[in-house]
Amino acid sequence: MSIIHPTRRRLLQTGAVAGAGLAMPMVFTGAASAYTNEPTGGTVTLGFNVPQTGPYAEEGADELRAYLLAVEHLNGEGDGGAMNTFSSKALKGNGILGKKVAYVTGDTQTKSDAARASAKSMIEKDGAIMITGGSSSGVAVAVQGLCQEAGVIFMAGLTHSNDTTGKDKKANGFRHFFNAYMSGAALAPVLNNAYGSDRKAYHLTADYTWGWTQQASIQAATEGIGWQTVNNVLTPLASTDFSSYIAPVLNSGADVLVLNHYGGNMVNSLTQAVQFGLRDKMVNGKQFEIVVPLYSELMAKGAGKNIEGVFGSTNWSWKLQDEGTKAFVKSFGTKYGFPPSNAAQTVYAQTLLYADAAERAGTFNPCGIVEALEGFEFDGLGNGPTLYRAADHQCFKDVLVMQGKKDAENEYDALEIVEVTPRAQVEYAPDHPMFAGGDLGQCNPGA
Amino acid sequence: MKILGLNEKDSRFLLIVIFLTLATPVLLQPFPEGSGMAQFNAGYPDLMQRFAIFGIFAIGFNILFGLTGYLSFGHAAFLGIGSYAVVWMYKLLDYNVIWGLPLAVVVSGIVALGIGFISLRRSGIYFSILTLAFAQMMFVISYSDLFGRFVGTTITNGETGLQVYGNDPQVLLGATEPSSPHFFGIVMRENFWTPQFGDWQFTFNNGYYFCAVIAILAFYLSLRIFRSPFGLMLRAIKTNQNRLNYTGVHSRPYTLAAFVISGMYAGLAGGLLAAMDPLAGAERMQWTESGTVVLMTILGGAGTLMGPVLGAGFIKYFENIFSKINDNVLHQWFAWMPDGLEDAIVWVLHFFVGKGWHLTLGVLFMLVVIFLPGGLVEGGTRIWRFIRGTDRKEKTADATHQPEHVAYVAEKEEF
Amino acid sequence: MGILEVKDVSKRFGGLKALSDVNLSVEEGTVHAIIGPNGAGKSTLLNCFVGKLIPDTGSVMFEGHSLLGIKPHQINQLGVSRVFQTPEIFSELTVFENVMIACFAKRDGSFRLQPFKTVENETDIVEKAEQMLVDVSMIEKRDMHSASLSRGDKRRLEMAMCLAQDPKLLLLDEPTAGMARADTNNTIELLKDIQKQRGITMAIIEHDMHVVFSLADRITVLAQGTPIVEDVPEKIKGHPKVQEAYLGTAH
Amino acid sequence: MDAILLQILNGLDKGSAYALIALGLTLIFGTLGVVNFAHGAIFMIGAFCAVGLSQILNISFETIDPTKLDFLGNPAKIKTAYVESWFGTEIGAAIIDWAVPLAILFSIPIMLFAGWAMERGLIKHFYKRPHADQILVTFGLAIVLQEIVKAFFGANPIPTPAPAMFQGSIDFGMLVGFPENAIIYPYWRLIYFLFSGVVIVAVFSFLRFTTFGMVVRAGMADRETVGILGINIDRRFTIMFGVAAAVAGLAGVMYTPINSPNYHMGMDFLVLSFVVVVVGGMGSLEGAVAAGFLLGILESFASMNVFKDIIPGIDQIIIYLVAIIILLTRPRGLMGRKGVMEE
Repeated sequence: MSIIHPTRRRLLQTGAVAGAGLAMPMVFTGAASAYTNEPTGGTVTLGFNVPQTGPYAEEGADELRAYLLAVEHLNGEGDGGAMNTFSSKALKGNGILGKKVAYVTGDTQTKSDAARASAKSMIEKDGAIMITGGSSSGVAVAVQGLCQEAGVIFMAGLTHSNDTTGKDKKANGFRHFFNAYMSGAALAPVLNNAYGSDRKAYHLTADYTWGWTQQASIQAATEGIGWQTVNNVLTPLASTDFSSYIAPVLNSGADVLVLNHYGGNMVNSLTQAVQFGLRDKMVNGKQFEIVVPLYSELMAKGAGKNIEGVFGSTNWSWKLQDEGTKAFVKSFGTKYGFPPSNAAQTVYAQTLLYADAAERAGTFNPCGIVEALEGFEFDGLGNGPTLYRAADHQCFKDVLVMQGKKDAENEYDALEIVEVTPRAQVEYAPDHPMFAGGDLGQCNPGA
Repeated sequence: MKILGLNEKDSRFLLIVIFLTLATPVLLQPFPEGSGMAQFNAGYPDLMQRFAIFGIFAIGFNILFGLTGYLSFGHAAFLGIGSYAVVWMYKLLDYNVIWGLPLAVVVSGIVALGIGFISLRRSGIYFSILTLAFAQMMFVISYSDLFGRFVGTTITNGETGLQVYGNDPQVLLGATEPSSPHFFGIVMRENFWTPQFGDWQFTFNNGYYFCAVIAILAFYLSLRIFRSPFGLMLRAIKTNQNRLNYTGVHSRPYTLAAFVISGMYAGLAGGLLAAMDPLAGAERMQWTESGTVVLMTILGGAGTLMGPVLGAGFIKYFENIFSKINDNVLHQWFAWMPDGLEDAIVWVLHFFVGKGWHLTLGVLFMLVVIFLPGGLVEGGTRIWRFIRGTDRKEKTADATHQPEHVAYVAEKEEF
Repeated sequence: MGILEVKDVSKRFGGLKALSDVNLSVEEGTVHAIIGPNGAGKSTLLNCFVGKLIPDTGSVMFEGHSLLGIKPHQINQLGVSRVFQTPEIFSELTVFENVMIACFAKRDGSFRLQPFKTVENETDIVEKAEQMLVDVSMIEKRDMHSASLSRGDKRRLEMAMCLAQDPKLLLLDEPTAGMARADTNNTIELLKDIQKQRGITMAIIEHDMHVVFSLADRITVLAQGTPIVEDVPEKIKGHPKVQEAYLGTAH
Repeated sequence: MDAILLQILNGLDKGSAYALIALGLTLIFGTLGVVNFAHGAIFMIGAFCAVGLSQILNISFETIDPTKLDFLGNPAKIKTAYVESWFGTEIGAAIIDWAVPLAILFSIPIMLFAGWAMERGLIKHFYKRPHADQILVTFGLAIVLQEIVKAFFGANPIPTPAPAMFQGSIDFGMLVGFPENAIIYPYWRLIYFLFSGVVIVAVFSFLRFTTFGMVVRAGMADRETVGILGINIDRRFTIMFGVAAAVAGLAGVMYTPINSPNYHMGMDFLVLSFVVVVVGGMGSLEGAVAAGFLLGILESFASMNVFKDIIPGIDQIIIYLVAIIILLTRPRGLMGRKGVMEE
């Protein structure tokens, strides 16, 4: 069970949360104000839109914990966390632009429709000036589109599809999380070192947009190091039993299985692949291997021992040793008793980045924020020096290649860092074919 | 007073419904901003639009399930089809909803005709499973854009949802035309009036009133159907199909007509969803969504006129308002209690509110099915009878699960 | 030439011969009863009349139309109404609605889509339905839920529905089965009245002798799937073959 | 050839899961005439019996190990399971390792009780109500059960591995003369398949060869007659409900190593198992088993790229397609009886 259960005192400190003291929602018309939901009172409301029900509810809960922490830090409570290590010093711990930070939460249910409804209610009812969250690409793209239309900023949470800052990019949307292309670029050299350049890969791919983009990215990256792609089989999203997809793998001549799955799909397909004994086999004279390009701590937990030795990538890990990471992990761990996931870190960073941009811009006007964030270089939030690229609003920073740890000491210790792939190695041109077709458009302040 | 070919009772009923629908932005906003209760306000455009849209969906579903007793578990498919039709019109022509909405109704009607023609050859649970199978099939086809892959261009845009891109043709798009859904220049997402009286703030939204007018029409239509010979035949199908057949009536065309009509209602509702928010997601076709409309209808009272609308409002309110009550809010509510007691109460309640709203809904739904087969409408009637002291033995002992008669009372007195 | 002509009808179920060479003719305007001991094939024969069973050989013709294998609503539209063993009514509707449905079916045929008309404005239907209820003396129960009627009243209602359709032939399947004596007599009176006033042709399947002899103009006795005697009631009463058939199965 | 054999094997295995769930479902339908939408939830509860047992076995006490530091730099707490401290590390670890097989014993009484409680507490009152009401109330129950499980176990899948000795796979192809790695089959799936076979045979022989079973079968055929004979059929039906729940629960327990259980696994299986039951014919036990295997095999075949190249996504829709075709050509399913569920 993981329920946020703060004591009353802490709650009273957190103060103007949720219900109380909301800014007046000025929905879409804004005859009086310059932009949607311009805060008029002493508070500014942020909307945390995470999955609270459905299969990704645990990830949503972890994101929510990080959001609460970020709000505390912004309002000058707690130890300040990564605000102390953040390279920009605009934030002073007195809220944002002197206004106390309040928040509302919503449930995306990991469905685009529900996520949009929830975001709309935050904007229309609660007067949220910024929406953030999400733990799947479909949801992120859908909510990002909504925020663009409504004229508020969207700070994406966990979204890994290339489309979020590619085909579906929007001027009001920003992504801190890495993407499928970066996973491929970071993984390929490591795979080359570990498994050699003469490998034959067999892809199992979840049959929806994210799966397709990740598969394409990984295929391109691995073919870049000389691997062949034997086959790519699309698996139904509702599958729970992957046996009929896994069974033919060995006989196909492939010696690496790439699982382009996430969440429950990944837990099941990996568990079953291990059960089939794939990793005990020798094919083409080589040890058979499995790769899971996108890892998440929670899913690693769900897969248990099966991930031992399996390579994958993450946006961030609490095991990093830079100052920003240490500060964040310390305040998160002190508050909740366990280390944060990389989804938690990304939303924490996004919240601070938004607040900092508002401080620097001197306004909550989305166009001001966009201007402040575009091309922004910063450090001290983990992952080393980072750039928010102006051309597509994608963050560029180091990417971590992880490996399932043998003899993990506890459930939070399932993954270990194999390599921190430097930022230069995962960068790409904004018009890279995998990201082509989109149009950032103009920032929309809504008024 | 009689209007629009209705008798006196129905005319009054319709006028009340019209009044309630038009006054929704005020009625749903009873608490002042900034007060602790403001959280329970529901008078913001998105939720009001949803009330109206899902009201239409449930009214249509009720024509099939409430009248004929055929339990379809696949109506969400039509919802999705309606949405896709509207968004495609945005992509091809322009943002005026006038092109998409009729198309949504027509296309979903045609698909309903096909599915209904096949599924209605069976009855009982076989029918339910057939509709479920069709809808699930259409859901996976949309979610993975299988149809699009087959023809080589995107049709549903997969799990991201169909949306308008800058490079879409939009051949009718004028230079000054709004860049979001509108009805001849009336932009759906804009508000035409946002008055403020003291701390009370009201939002009068174009989109809501557009939906509201259509919902009233839809309701009027369903009222007419209920009172028509066609409606009578449908109810006869529910109570004794064998007798009806030996009375010389061919029941299949009637059920098919009901199926198509309710499919068209669902398509209209789906179209309106896309008219309010120009994105069509595949999730709205999932079988659990079909389950939701069943829940709405039963919760409110299947076979009654007002029940499904109430049920739809109830569930959407739960989904959007109840789910936002998090532990912090609970602690604020019970802060006046001693610490231990407060924590205990919050601990119990948090299973039921916020992210636990599904649990509350499930419990509530079970209670309704077990104790109130006529849904909230029957509950309202019972309370009304109790207050008036009318003899309760008269109807409540009757477990036939058919409250058409009691409905009248409820319809009149519910609000 | 009768209104209902049954010619050489035979039906086997596996090895069991349920009907063999049944020939029967129901004359217009008469009440024709088919009696026989249990297992004589009465129900099988009836099922052949209403399209539920298709005989192996033979034909069932109603006014020159074959009734074999056609749908219930088609049979009804030809002018054959049916009364069931247990009264089949629309128990969740009111008495009046029950009768109106029958009136609509008579007027509009097996299917007519009219979602924009209002039932209560269809004056011809309303008047006719009221008249029917007067005819079976149930007008005061007009707005009752028909589920709450007594067994006898349910039968009356069912009759009213059948009569509303002005049938050319009324098929009655043990119309008094399971009824108390008073209800039985009531039903007999009702049927007699109808017969007297309207002269409707009736085919009754029955094993209650009291009912049969009170109503029938002609009686066919069925035994082991074959008609053994057909005659007027007075002749049937003492007929040795009939006695043999009934007593024979009793022992 | 080997590809075909491989998919048949896979299909049999998938099918055995479908068959087990569908068997319980149709047992309840056949005996009690109740359409139970909560059956998927029972399957899920079975799986969580295994999770629960493994968590009980893992109940630990904490000792502080000053030589190690946790992620915050404080001295690390080391957890030791009580089982390990009582029985010694080796035996204790072995017991924990065998949690899933042990859960079979653990779950049977729980599932029987759960089935009994459900029948007496809720379903009993719905025998006379329309099927639609039964569907609805059990649908509500399913939502409630899964939300309760979610509240206590969380939404994340929980790994529940099979004992170490059953991990890995057997090279089935080599046994019958194919080259190496052509047909591999995990041990646990083999066990699952055999286990399902045993359960299916047990249920059938129970119904066929015991007096109890004969009465129940007679009751399935004609409830009133058996009632007239003075046999308390209701009580027997209650027991059958418990048995059906136990069958579904066992299917759930044994399934945990294949799929890490999560709270919505019941709903995932529900639609599918209903399709299986309807395809097999409502109320037909043989039909449910046959349809389970048939659909499992068809689904496995559809996952081959040979077919997917012709019709994209055929593996996603095959089950529904087959269900539609069968229901239209054989109105009562493969082996359904006349008059069932056709009110």
